[in-house]
Amino acid sequence: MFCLITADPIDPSQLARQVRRDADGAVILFTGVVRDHHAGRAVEALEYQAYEEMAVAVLRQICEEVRATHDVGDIAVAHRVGELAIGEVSVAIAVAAPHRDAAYSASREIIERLKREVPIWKRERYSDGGAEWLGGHD
Amino acid sequence: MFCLITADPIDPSQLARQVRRDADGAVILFTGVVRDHHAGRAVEALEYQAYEEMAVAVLRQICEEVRATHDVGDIAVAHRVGELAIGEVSVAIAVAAPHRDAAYSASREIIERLKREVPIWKRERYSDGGAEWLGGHD
Amino acid sequence: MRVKCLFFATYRDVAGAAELELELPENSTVSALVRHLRAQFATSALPTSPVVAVNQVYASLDTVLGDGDEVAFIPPVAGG
Amino acid sequence: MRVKCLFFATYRDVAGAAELELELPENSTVSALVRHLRAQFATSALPTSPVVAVNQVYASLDTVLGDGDEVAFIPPVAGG
Repeated sequence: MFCLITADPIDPSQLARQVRRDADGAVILFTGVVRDHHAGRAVEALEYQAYEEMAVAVLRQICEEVRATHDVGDIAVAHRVGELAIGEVSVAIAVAAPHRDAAYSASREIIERLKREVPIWKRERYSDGGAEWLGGHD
Repeated sequence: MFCLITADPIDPSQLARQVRRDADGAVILFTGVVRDHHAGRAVEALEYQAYEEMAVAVLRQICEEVRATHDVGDIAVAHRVGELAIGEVSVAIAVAAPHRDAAYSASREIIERLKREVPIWKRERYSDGGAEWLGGHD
Repeated sequence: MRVKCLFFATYRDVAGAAELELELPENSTVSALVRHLRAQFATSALPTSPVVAVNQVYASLDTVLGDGDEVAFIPPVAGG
Repeated sequence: MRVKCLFFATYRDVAGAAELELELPENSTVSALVRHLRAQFATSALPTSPVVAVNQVYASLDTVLGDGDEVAFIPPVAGG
């Protein structure tokens, strides 16, 4: 298991490679990317802030609980902090499993819980000049 | 849209990169990998055979139907043919979308339909010496 | 008229070939072709109602074939 | 006793700092700390019942604090 909060660019394919074992038949890689719009406003860049030590601890707990309830192998999660441009990877989640069913549902559960529970915040900078901390998960 | 049947090794991360547009916030990459067991038997290698022209046509139709019914951006699918060793990628499906919900469900629908509809066959070679064409999707 | 038959996976083992060109009476159906092949191979390993594709599109057994058609015999698929 | 307060996102703007060390009476609860901070910042932008973590674990407002505790004020999270 691998949980990382990092100011450096994330390489999602490396996470996908590192989780696979010979017993696994499926790997699901979720990549969250900065997109150019939100709620109808043109977005220019994002800033992520994290309570790093706690974010890693909560992520680890989520991954452990998901492994205890799904037939999956290894899991790797990385979340970026700092300033991100459009198209940059904000989060990557790789889950390997013997069968795809468990891999899909584990992947989904991790990203949903991450958005609700992990102490990370996002500030959007808009093309019209404004900037705003987002008030909750979407 | 990109649908490929190939005898060459597949690079899943390239598919994931090529589908992303600036309007996308999520990319789901499904990778199917040759695993070392099936139904309790130790597997040594796999052979995939395809009716290539038709497989590409059916894949394209599946992707087009999925794009018509899900709010997704670009889709890329590659399926390997020939002899594959344990750990090699048999299939990769990359789906990009503005939001993760549509990306997950589109990804899932493509792999389920691929397994039911696309004319591709799999022969397992076992460590105990036997070999068998598999009789249907799992 | 001539049709081209394609065999895959287990059916290829039965046919002993990946491809076979056949001369058939005009307006033969897929069913007639299947009967012809089962007799020629002298085997029941090719079912009486196999899944087939005509010119790369899944087709029913009562499809009427034309000269130059490509008929593929499709055992249960297992991609992924 | 001394506690360390951590502020993130909108709360950091309110506090004007990422971190603040505070002297509190022994056995103060998180609630008492919140009242103290709201008075100190003279603002209602820090809610009366914010989500907090004590020593990196989500904790309730009636949690009794000890010397050296780290109390983080957690506005609605928005990772992903």
